[in-house]
Amino acid sequence: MLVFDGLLALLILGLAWRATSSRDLFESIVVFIALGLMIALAWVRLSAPDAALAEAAIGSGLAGALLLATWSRIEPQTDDRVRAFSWSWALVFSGLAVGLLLAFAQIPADGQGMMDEVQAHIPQAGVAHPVTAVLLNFRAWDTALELAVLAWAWFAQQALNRDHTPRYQALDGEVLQTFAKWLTPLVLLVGAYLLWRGATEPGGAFQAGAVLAAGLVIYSLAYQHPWRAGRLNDWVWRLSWVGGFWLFVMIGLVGLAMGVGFMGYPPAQAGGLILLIEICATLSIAFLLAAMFSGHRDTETLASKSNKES
Amino acid sequence: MAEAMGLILNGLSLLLIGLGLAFFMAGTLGVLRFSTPLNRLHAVTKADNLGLGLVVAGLILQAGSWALVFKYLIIWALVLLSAAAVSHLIGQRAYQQTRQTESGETP
Amino acid sequence: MSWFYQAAALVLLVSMLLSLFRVARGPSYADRMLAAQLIGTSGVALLLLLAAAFEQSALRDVALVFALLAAVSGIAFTRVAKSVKE
Amino acid sequence: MSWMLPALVLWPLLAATLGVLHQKHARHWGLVGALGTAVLGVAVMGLETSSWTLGGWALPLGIGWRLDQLAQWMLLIGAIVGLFVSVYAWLDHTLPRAFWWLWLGAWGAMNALFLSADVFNIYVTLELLGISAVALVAISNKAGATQAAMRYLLVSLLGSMLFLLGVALLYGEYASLDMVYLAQQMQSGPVMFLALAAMTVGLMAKTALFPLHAWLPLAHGRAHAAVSAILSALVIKASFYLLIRLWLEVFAPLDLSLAFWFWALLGSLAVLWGATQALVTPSLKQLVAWSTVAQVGYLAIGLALMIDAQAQFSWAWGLVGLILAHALAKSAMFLAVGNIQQRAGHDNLQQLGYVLRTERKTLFAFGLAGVSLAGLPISAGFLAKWWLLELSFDHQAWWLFGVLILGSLMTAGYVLRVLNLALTNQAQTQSLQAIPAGREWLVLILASLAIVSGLSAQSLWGG
Repeated sequence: MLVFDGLLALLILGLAWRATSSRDLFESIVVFIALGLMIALAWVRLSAPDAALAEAAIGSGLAGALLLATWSRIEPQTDDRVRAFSWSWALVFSGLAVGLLLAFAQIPADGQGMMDEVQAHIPQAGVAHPVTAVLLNFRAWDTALELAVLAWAWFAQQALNRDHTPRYQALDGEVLQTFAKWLTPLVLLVGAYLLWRGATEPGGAFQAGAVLAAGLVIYSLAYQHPWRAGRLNDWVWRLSWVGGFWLFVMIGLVGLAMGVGFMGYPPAQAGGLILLIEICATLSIAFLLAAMFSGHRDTETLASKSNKES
Repeated sequence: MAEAMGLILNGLSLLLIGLGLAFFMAGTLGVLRFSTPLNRLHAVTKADNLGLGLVVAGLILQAGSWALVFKYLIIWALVLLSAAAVSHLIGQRAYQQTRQTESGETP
Repeated sequence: MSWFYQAAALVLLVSMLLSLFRVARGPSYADRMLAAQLIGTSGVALLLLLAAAFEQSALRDVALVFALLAAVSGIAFTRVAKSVKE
Repeated sequence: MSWMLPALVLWPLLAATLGVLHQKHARHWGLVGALGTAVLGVAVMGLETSSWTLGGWALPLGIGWRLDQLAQWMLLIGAIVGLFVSVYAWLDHTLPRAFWWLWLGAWGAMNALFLSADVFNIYVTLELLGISAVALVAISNKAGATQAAMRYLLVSLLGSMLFLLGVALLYGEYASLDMVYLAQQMQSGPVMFLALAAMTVGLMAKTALFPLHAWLPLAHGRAHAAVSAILSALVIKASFYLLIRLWLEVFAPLDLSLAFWFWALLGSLAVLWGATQALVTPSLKQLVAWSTVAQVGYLAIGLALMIDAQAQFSWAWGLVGLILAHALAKSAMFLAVGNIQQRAGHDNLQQLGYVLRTERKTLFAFGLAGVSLAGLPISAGFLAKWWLLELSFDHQAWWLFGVLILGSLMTAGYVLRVLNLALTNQAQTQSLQAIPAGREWLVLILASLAIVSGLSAQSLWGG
């Protein structure tokens, strides 16, 4: 497999170089999508299937769609200027790369990190998969804050460009709509499956959320409008963005009140609580990611728009 | 007897996967060598459907459980479905483009 | 069989590498996109082979996600691309 | 653990969330969130200092939190400045609603950062802080705001990435993420120097320390006054706080004999370069922004002297004094500039004479803040800078002495540059916009605090 790994590493480097140096924005995007696939393969080779799952879902699937949607909004541009190749920056970065290589070569190769600790505490964690145990229990505060980061990224995006939705192009035939109809149940199924697997195997809220978000994105692409919760109240819609985070920290506060510490669970209920948190986190992640793609419009602006159209 | 069966299965797997790889390679070469976008699209679909299908068939022969067989089939079906839809859609775009080029419009 | 799966995976990686030339060369948006599509499908096959080679069933889930999401960027392309022409 | 600690993080985030849900009243939710967070930040001064692990998992498994005096002071500084900026922003109707949830998000992230003793957790808080801060710059509708924010985003991301790289190296070497534990285990070696270098460069970029400061004047030129105050007084202090933690605690066992020269030289260059730019720039806002670049230089010099002092920890309070003095003076200054700019409709120094003359309270506040920045007696800035002089005297670093004096003179120079304008006899050239009177008083009180805190701040280093 040495040849395989070497080729993969070279491919990743080459693609990364091409993605940043290409003068055609569209080419950069497509190269970036391919890069996401290769990085997912690299995670596989590094025996980190959890990361591979997340990278496959977000890196090549959703990020590609997001970049394309952004590309459709900005002015067509091809950078005609030939980039000056800066020797000084090349020197800085290659210095960093060499330093890193040397540094990682020095780090003990048989280092298990905290794996022994983690394995020793798995029986009290409520879940059997070590990655899920770390993310949802041992270091739950990190994960809760990451949910906040995702929510705030969306709030930031909303603050910057209100009412921006992708510019949809017309297509002939019903192929896309039919496809979306078939795919949606499958996506739901796979999302639920990944969530369920997360307790014992690689998978979990982030991966499931990303898959569900991809389903929502396909839906909004097929039906040409930002995915909204149908006739659901706008308020409920907004609540879904932060619901995962707040449920998480509320349970954490209950832990504080019960004496197991902030962000802790009573050991007997850990499994059930983690499942509850994961379900809500999955929904939050899915709606946030989908909202980042298709934009969001208040009920009022939507209503005024449909009035105008009719 | 069981050993012979195993050998035959292994041989069949090798054959099927090898054929699948051949289709992938052919598809790739087609994408590289064919002259118009629509032709290239044609090449891609062969690789998608047949290449993956044959690889999956080869793997199914080695699968230990029905659940695994089911999973392989699901994956293949998913790729078939999305490849069909996406190639059709990309085809529409490519076709529009070809027409535009023929009628000599400028962007 | 493991050696064979590994060799097959390597062949697929080479074929993915070749498809990248089409991504780089274009000339049309559709060309680049469909080459990416081919890379995605090859990735699915590659992951299934690796899963069999190393008996890691988790990789099949990765392949499943690949298969499910390979369509997203392709569809996004056909839906939001502002102009078909370069 | 007191319920106040989680509340310090969760209260602002809760208010921000309610603002998002209930956008029509985002302003009011914002004020509620800010008042609560400020009260909590002050109240924390009364808590016992201690450390905890979250979720009841013992180290190294769980995430460590700690409240020591340094963290308490940083929380307090955040509370005071945050309170004033929030009330000011509440009175500023030109701010978009999004300001509130972004600002409260940044505040919550900073509080989480000050409480955390876990390097990876700190990275996560840096992400939340960075994303909110960048968006705060970008919400301005001035031309070029997006570009400035984009630049800030890249700097911020690069900084976080380098920090994460250091975290990875630390974890690879010691299989732990807890700062206290890492400090105990730390052993000299090339890997640790690389980790320190990567994290330092990343945090320097976020702190806008010379020569990685270029994004800061750019961002300030476009941002709202309240946003500038937050950015200069608080956000860059959060990353400087991490530099203190890394150099004086985590990596302190390393042989850092050259570190004094590194920090002292960079700091001196920052002081001189920033002040020079402030003396020549044509716009008022840029002047204050360049002054931040210069004042960050003082922080770096303070760090240099502390590293050389082999961390006699009681001396570290001088650093807190520097941070406090600068946070108060600089936020007062930016808010004053906001008043003037909004009144005049521009911030072109040459045409501000008339406005400055009519805005007496604001001008006085600007002057007071300038007194503290330049380090004139009885102000908080005086004490902090006296501490620097004393320490460089101790180290017999005479050239630093010169830099410090020259820097103070230049600071006085650019402050006088503004005050001077008020004395010119410029006639009114355009009509003035009305601004709420409360904002003038607010700025005045904040600037007075920058002076008055000097009277009581001796307690900081046990004087």
